[in-house]
Amino acid sequence: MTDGGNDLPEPVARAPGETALPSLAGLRIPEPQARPGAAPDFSGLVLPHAGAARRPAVDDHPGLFRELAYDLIRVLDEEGTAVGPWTPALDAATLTGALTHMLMTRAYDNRMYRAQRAGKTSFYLKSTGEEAVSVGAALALETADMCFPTYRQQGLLISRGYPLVDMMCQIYSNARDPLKGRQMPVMYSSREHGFFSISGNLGTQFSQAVGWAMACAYKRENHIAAAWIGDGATAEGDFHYALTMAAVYHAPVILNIVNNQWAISSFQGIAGGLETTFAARGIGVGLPALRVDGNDLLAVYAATAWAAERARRNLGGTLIEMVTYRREGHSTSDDPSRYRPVDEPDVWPLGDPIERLKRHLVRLGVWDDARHAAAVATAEVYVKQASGQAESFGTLGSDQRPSVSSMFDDVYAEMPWHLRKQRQDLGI
Amino acid sequence: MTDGGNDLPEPVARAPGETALPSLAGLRIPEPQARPGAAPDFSGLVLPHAGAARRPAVDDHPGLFRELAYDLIRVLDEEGTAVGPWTPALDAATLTGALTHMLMTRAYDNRMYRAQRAGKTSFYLKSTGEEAVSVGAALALETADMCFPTYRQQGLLISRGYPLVDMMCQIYSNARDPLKGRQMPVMYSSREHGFFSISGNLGTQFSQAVGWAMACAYKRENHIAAAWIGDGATAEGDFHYALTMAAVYHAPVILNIVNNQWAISSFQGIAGGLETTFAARGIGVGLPALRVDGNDLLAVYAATAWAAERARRNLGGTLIEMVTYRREGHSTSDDPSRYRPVDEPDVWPLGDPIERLKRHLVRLGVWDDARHAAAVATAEVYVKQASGQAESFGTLGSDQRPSVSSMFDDVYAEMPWHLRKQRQDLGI
Amino acid sequence: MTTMNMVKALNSALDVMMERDPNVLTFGEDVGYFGGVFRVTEGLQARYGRERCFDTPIAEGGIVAAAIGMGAHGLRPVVEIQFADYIYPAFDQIVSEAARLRYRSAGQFNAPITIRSPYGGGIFGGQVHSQSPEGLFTHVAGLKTVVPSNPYDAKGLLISAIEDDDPVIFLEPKRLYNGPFDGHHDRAVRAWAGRAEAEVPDGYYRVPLGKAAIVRAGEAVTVLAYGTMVHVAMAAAEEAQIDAEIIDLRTLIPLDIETIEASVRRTGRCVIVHEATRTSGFGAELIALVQEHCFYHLEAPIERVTGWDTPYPHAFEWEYFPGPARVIQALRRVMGDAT
Amino acid sequence: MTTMNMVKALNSALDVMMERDPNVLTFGEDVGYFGGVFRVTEGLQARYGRERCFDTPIAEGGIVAAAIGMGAHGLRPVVEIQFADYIYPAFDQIVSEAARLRYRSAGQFNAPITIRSPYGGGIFGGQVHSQSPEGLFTHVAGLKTVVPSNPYDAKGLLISAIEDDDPVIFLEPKRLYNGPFDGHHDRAVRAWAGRAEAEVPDGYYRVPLGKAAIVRAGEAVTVLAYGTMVHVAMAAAEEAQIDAEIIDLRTLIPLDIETIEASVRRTGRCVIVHEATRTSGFGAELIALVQEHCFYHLEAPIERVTGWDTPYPHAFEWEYFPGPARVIQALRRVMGDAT
Ligand SMILES: Cc1ncc(C[n+]2csc(CCOP(=O)(O)OP(=O)(O)O)c2C)c(N)n1
Ligand SMILES: Cc1ncc(C[n+]2csc(CCOP(=O)(O)OP(=O)(O)O)c2C)c(N)n1
Ligand SMILES: [Mg+2]
Ligand SMILES: [Mg+2]
Repeated sequence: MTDGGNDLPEPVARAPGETALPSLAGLRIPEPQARPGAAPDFSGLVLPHAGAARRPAVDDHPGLFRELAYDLIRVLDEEGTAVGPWTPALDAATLTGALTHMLMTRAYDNRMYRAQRAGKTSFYLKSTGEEAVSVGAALALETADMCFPTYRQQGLLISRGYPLVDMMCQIYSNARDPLKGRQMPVMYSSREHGFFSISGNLGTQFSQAVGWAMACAYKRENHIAAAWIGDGATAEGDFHYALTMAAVYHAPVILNIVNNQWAISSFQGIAGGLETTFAARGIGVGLPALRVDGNDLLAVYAATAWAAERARRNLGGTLIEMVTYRREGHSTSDDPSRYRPVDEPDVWPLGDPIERLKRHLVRLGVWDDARHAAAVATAEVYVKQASGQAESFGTLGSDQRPSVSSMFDDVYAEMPWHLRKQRQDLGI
Repeated sequence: MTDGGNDLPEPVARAPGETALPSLAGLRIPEPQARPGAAPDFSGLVLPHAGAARRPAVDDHPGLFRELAYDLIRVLDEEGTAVGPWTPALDAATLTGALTHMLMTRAYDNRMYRAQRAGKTSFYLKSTGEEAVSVGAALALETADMCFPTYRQQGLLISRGYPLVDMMCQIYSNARDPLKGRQMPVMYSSREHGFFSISGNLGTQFSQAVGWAMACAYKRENHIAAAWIGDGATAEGDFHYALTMAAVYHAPVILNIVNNQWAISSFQGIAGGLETTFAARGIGVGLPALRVDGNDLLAVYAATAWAAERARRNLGGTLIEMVTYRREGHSTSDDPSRYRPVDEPDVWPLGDPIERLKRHLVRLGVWDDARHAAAVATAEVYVKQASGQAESFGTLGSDQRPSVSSMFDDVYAEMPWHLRKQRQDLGI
Repeated sequence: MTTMNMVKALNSALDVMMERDPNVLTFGEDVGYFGGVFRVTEGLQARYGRERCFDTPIAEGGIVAAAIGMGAHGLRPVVEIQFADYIYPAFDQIVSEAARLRYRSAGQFNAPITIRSPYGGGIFGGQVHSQSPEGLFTHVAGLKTVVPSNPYDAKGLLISAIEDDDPVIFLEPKRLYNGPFDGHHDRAVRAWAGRAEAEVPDGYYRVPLGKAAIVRAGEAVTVLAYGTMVHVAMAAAEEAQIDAEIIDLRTLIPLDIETIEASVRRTGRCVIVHEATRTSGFGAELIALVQEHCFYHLEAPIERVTGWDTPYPHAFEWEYFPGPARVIQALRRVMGDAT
Repeated sequence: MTTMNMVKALNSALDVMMERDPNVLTFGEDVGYFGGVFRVTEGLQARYGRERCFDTPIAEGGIVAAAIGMGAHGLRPVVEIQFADYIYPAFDQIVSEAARLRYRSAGQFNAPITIRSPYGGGIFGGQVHSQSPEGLFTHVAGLKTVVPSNPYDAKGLLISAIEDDDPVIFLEPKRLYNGPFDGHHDRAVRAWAGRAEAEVPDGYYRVPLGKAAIVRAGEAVTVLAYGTMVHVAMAAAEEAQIDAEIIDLRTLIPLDIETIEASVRRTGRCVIVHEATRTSGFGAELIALVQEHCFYHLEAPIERVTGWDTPYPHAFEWEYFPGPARVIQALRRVMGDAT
């Protein structure tokens, strides 16, 4: 320290300790309502009535409907009737198609889960209870709209007609794996089906979706992009980049937060869900923000269609929080009974998306228990057949797998000398 | 692609091109109202009257006063009278002290700017027009509250009595530089004065401040942390981490966004300022959010004191947007006439913070033009004397600098062999 | 003394340090109530309370930033990055901030933080659960990088890391958590129990940073390895009956150059084994140092056995993993025995 | 042919490519109206419109992420990171995403993006305006890393980078923007004008990626350098009157190993010069490769002349910068002339 310092003006701030200040009381660490052994409790979740949320015009300024970030857009009421301004005009065939896709997704999840347990692959991850989030979105989008999913939107691929056998071959890293055995199970990619390569790094693709959407606008296309992120992953920087850039450039993108209440063992309060809704993040950057009953396929469809129309009409992006619930463990590596009451899934107040759409169809008079049972059985048979076929091309650890030398391909467009040499060193 | 694919359920999404979709119209690239040659225009900035914004209780739930993120907390009216519920109880001596510190900051900036121009150092960066942001905050904080500033809060150091000569020695990287010649000019650090080492990487310290504040709470201290970030840098991931973690852990931290309208050549619209206010970012995560006239020292003081009380009472963090204007170039490396009208600073509607506080003091009857002129002259003389002293310890490029061998110190607590060897190799 | 696997040993290190020093705390994704996806923090929240062991948002950059702020204010945070593959969002905070804080503030502030993270392959984790990023951190002045290879070292090194006043990147070979692994993936899984390195004192002890261990003495060739590869190198030497001296580096930065130099000067031959991608991996630095320090003693080119310069491919785990067969080939080449 | 400094040459490369290919666009902080803090994008917004050359939020990670998304959808974005020191917030997007996209999608998607960034010291930029992070990127499979040393190469290499279908890290030695610099900071500043490498064709041409240039032929010792250090090495060889062969690598990955190998086999001696911190810098990989490829031809240890393992200290710019004097010492040592 030099002398001759700043002695002329008095320091304005009070010196430490001069005044009696209160002591801080410690850190607040959020805790869920119930841990294993306790009764599950969702009393904190306020559930507005179906049909109550208003539906703004797509060209309304987002500042005019900020309350929708705190509301909950619901179409199906307790009885399965579609009510309110968000009720979409979907015919019965479309709806039973959607139901079939949800059933197929669930059957697929169940079968692949068992395949992992039987040692046929290394890992699996289900979307049980969240099927409406992906199937409802697929219904509202064009196949040429590029989806940037997380690992829990297998319903998109199934809805878009991607062959189940191909999906399974990826799971098994077998000889017909479209990704040549390079990716962990469930990290699908199908450009043809508008399904962007899943990374496994949380969040990174949310911001890439904005770039893709910007390219759509740049090229004057008529297609848009959609992205999904978990409640937990919203804390990543990429989430913030996505929102900021979508807002600044009016990118034609639909940014979906899938709030399934859990991020592995952390409840949504650890990501900030006790302070406000995740949809409110959109208000933070001035994006339109909708909070949607994610177990209500009609609501998911309606909100997505609204956002898609907005994007296509050059009005920019939309943030949607899909409120849902992860009924099963995070993945086959997880045991949820260690951190939440085992019966928590049963008391989740938004119910099961399949049951809810079924009730609606029954109410419309186009569906009944028998048809439902038949559809479930058909899906199971179908999945079983596909799985037999996929297994005939190999399972993980079997001899049927992509050629070993292919592991050096596609690192670069053209293989440089050092990779050629390494391939040689491996003796192939 | 394998055969036997997903042919059973119809794909629900429409195939590309089947329907006639509108074409996108291109990217929206935000532009400021006026570029060089055009007349500056701030008509987009809505200016509520001084005294109009309400003052919630510090323990009100942040959801109860979201409108303050869109409002503007102002205390000084056009005539220099303090009005409304945010008017702080500060005595005349304190206020003239604050004015003196603002004058000192400005005189310091001017002199160091000229020193850089004269080749005495490599770089300088002024805070002209933004002095109330730092001096007002210093007035409301305790010295033991740790500040995590950007490079534009030199007013904090000056307010807290850090010797000007030490500041200048840092600017000159000379023999008495407290940072041993390691940092670029203006990247001060003084633990003793509650001023955290400035990094130069934008944003990184905003989130560190939350960690410091968490440590305060963990240790049951009675001190808190405060941080500053520019409008431009709010787009970084660290900004998002800071807000998220402050919200989740109720960290006792004051998070200030200094919206000085520019980030080098980019106007605040490039950071998202056209879509909503920067204060609204706080709403996004459920933090209390205040938008404040940053050229009104009383408003800056009042908002900071409110947030500090909230933090000390274990109610958590606050986000404050300080609306101000960067009157000069970004730094000595910048020429603002290349990207904004040269007269834009003159029409900035919130005026000059020094003039505004002066008017208030004159109105209170404790100040007049003569005293003001004397104070300006005193500050200039004082800065000049300090600068003479600092220069006597060397300027950049002179022989008087820290010992060369010290450049290998402090990489680690203890120097490992490879650094000892490198020091030898350098021949010292 | 208790028999511990590596998970338990690491847990014990945290327990000992949290007990001794109220400034030690630990946090990260799933670290609190659940005890971490690999169970390293199990029981700590119950024992020390939520404020000292807690979950964080999924924001690796935010986790490290918070740790830096806390560390500068006198705490000793130990943070967990769930997989080393997910450390990159925190790269800026580590490289630009933690590593430089002491230097740029001329010692006013420092970041005495420990960043723990499971790294490496062998569990069919594919490209984002298998990476070995240590090389990147060794390029950054101001960081220390530590990689244990057994329970005893893991505990002693973690205690040293926590007590160290500099930021330490502490990489845990996840394939060794529950048992030693020498690359013979087709053999039965082994446990730590029954091995000397799994006899771990219950209380406080340190294994110093910056000191390597000669885990096998030999005269014919020096093998430099760390983490999982120590076990692979041991298996290779045994199986090929080569009189190799195997050095477990334990700390990469600061490196124990003396032990390395003394060995290579004696053997005249050197093989380096790591799992990370080859180009610009830490093996390159080791080659550079060995040839700088022992050039005139070298009788053959130094060899590297490493992961390939590709992402870690799920179906080709064992073609990617540098197992004993590849190490033996390299040893033979360096000894002039084979092509 | 026009005389251009490096800034103009880079600007011309962008201009040529934006003119030829509507899918080429450029963005970054201050890149649009202002034309970039180093003026590399000057005039492009006026010429090609705001959508093709624009400012971005200060979010390096977001900039690269957007580029990846655009690149996957058929555009060829060229993004500017204002200083290489600020590339770390984008590290995850570069390392985990851009570098792996083609591989993990089995070629369905790729990221044909170019990330330009000024790097290196010599302008009194202190610790955050002087770094040379190239070594980090060379460790990441899937990335190409390019560093030009003169205007002609800068333009030709940037055009190749933009046309390349892989992600390219394109590091521009900022101290060379306006003139060559050989480390003699006390001499008068020189301009590019009058030098052959500053004669730059106005139109389209390529300098291929992966090909080094022998900028000085010699028999006594091989010097490997890139960027600013090419000029430093040239000055050192001239001043010390050493018959050095100086190779300007131009592309670090993929490396032109043939040119290096042929030269070192002939000279038997090798000195590597880079400005980045020493430990685990790209020099380590070069040493590893040279000793792997030329061991039996080497007559002396390979030497590295590098930045020190400290942050770049403002007041000690010239003690940190590896100038000609240090290169000469190394050359002499390698030649056996001195201690
Ligand atoms: C960058 C990164 N950090 C951590 C992980 C490890 N991880 C995988 S899934 C997961 C939880 C994600 O929760 P959420 O975002 O809510 O999605 P959900 O699994 O509930 O669908 C974590 C922490 C990761 N994959 N990537
Ligand atoms: C991570 C990072 N990116 C880019 C820069 C270069 N840079 C320095 S200042 C600046 C503008 C900052 O603007 P703002 O945040 O509004 O602060 P202000 O200068 O207006 O006070 C930029 C882009 C940086 N220092 N760090
Ligand atoms: Mg979740
Ligand atoms: Mg600004």
